[in-house]
Amino acid sequence: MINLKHPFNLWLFLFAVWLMLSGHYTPLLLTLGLLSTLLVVFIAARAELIDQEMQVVLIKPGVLLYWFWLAGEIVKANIDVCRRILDPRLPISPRMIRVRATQQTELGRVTYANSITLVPGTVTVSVEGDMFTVHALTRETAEDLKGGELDRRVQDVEQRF
Amino acid sequence: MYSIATILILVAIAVGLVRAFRGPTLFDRVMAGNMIGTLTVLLVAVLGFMNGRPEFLDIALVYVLISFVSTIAVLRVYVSRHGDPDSD
Amino acid sequence: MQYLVDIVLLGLLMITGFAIVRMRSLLAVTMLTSIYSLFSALLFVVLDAVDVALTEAAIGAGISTILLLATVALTTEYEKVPGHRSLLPLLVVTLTGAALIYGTLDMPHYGDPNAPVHRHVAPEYIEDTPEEVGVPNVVTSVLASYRGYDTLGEVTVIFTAGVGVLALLGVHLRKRTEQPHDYKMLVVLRVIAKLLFPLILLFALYVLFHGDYGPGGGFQAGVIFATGFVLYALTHGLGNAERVIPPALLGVLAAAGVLLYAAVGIEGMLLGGKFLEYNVLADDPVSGQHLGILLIETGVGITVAAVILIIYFGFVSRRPGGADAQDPS
Amino acid sequence: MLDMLLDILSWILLLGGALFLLTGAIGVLRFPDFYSRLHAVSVCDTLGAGMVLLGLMLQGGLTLVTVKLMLIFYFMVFSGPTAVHALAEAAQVSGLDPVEDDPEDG
Repeated sequence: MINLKHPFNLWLFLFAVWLMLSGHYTPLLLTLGLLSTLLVVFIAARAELIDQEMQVVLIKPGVLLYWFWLAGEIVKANIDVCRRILDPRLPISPRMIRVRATQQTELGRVTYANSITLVPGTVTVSVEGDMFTVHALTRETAEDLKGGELDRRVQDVEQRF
Repeated sequence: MYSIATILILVAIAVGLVRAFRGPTLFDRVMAGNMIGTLTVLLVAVLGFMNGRPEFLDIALVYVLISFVSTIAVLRVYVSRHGDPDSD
Repeated sequence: MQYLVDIVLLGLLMITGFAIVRMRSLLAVTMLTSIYSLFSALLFVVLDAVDVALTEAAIGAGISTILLLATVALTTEYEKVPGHRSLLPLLVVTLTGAALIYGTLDMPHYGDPNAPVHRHVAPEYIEDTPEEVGVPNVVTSVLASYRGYDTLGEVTVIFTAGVGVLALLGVHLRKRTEQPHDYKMLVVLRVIAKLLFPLILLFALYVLFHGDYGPGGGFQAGVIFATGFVLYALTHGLGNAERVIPPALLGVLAAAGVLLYAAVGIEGMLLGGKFLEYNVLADDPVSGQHLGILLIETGVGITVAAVILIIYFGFVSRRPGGADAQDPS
Repeated sequence: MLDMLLDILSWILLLGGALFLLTGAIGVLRFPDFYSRLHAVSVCDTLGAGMVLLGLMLQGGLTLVTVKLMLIFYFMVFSGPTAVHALAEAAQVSGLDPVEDDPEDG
C-alpha cells in the first residue's frame, strides 16, 4: 500500500488529483501539471508537512468501510436532528460532556474529533490531550457517544491509515 | 427540478441570513456565514447544471477551500485578541 | 426562473448592504461583507460571468475578509457613533441615486444586441479569437492578448500597492514572541490544514494553467495560492510561514512577476514584432499566442501571490497581541 | 429503464438534499443557543450537501464533472467539521456558556 510519507508518493497522489481536475491531456498541460505538482511537493517538504498524517487523504479499502459505517450513522443522526428542528414537541436537552479518546496518534484523535462533529447531534468543542469536550444536543446522543462504539471504530481504523 | 432545488436553497440562504443579522454573538454570525458559504457552493453547482455549464464547478471548488480559510481567520483573530464574547 | 433568481439575489444583496451600514461592530461587519461577496459572486454566476465570479469568490470571500480582519485587529473593533445628523448626506445620496437611475432610463436593455458595447470591438474579439488567439475562453484572450497593455498596467498597480504597503508598514524582521502553546492547542486545525495546504496550492496552479479553457487565470490563481499560505500561517504560526517563504524572497518575486510580463513584451520586439505581440514568439502565430498568454499569466500570478503575502505579513507582523497597535512608528 | 430509474433517484436525492438544507437553516434560526445551532449547521454540511452532490453526480454520469463533484464533497468532509469545531472552540475559549439541561448528570 502506498504511503504518503514518501515525497514521491505525495507527488503521485497530487498528480492524480491534477489529472482529475484538468480534463485536458495535451503534452503542454501534462508538462505544466508535472511542474506544478513538483513545485507543490517542494513547498510541502519545505513546510515540513510530509509525514504519516498525510495518509488520511487516501481512500483505502479498510478505511472505506469505516467511512461507509460513519455515513450510515450520519444519516440516522441527521433524521433525528431534523425531526427535532421541525417538530417543536420533540425537546432538545443540550449538554456538555467529556469523553476520553483512546487513540494513540494525533491523527487518530483528529479523525475521532472530526467524526464526532460530522455526526449531527454531537460537536467536538475542545481537544486537550486525550480528553474531548463535546456538546451534545440530547441525552440520547450523549449516551450514544459515551457508549464508545465510535471511539473503538476509529481506534481500529487508525491502524490502517 | 433544478428550479425547485434552486428555490429551496435560496430560501435556506435567506433564513441563514436572518441568523447572521440577529447574531447575537459574533460566533453566530460566523456560523451563519459558514453555512451560507456551504449553501452557495451547492447553489453554484446546481446552477451550473441548470444552465448546462458544469465548468461552474471550479468556482464551487474555490469556495469550499477559500471560505474554510476565512472562517479560520476570523476565529484566530478574535480569540487571539479577546476573552469575552461580543454581544451587540 | 432566471429573473426570479436575479431578483432574489439582488434583494439579498441590498438587505445585506443595509445591515452592514447599520452595524457598529466591525468584526460583524467583516463577516457580513464576506456574505455580501458570496451573493455578488452568485449573481455573477447567474449572469454567466464565470471569470468575474471566480475572482469574487477568491477575493471577496477569502483574501479581502482576511485583510479586513487584519486591519480590524490593528485598529479598533467598534465604529464610533457619529456625532452629527446624517440628514444632509442622506439627501445627497438620494439625489445622486435618483440621478443615476434617471440616467439608466436611456441605457439599452440588458443583453440588447444593438447596444453600443456589443457593436464596437466586442464582436471582433468574439469572432476573431478562435483563429487569431486560439483559446476557447474569450475573457482570457481579451485580457491577456488583445488588451495585454492594460493588464500589464494593472499588474504594475498591484506591484506598486505591494511596495506601498512595504514602505508604510515595513517587514518587521525583529524576533516575534511566538507562543508555541497557542498552536499546540489547535490539533484538529493543524492536521486538517496540513492536508488541505498542498491541495489548495495545487488547485491554484490548476486555475493558473487552465485559464485558457475555463474560468481563471493568473490573478485568481495568485490569490488562491496566497490564501493557501495564509492558512498555513494561521495554523502553524507566522514564524514557520516566514521560514517557508522568506519576506525578502516575496519582494523579489513580486518584482519578478512584473518583469516576466514585460520581458515577454520585449522579447516580442526583439523577434521583430511589436511590444506584447505574441504571434512572433513561436513558428505559427496561434502557438505563439498560447505561449505568450501562458507566460504573462504566470507573471501575473507570481506578482499577485507575492504582493498579497507581503500585505498580509506586513499587517499581521505588527501585532504581537495587538499591543503595538498604538505604536506611532 | 435503468436510465429512468437513475434519473428519478437523482431527482429524489437533489430535492431531498435541498429539503435537508432548508431544515438545517431553520434549525440555525430556531435553536435556542449557539452550541445547539452548530448541530443544525452539521445537518447542512453532511446530509444536505451530500445528497445534493450525489444527485448531481447521477446527472453527470461517468464524466469529469462527476469527479469534480466528488472532489467538492471530499473537501467538504475535511473542512466542514473542522470549521464547526473551530467555531465551537473559539466560542468556548472566549467564555460563551452553553444553555444546559440538567448539567449535573451530563
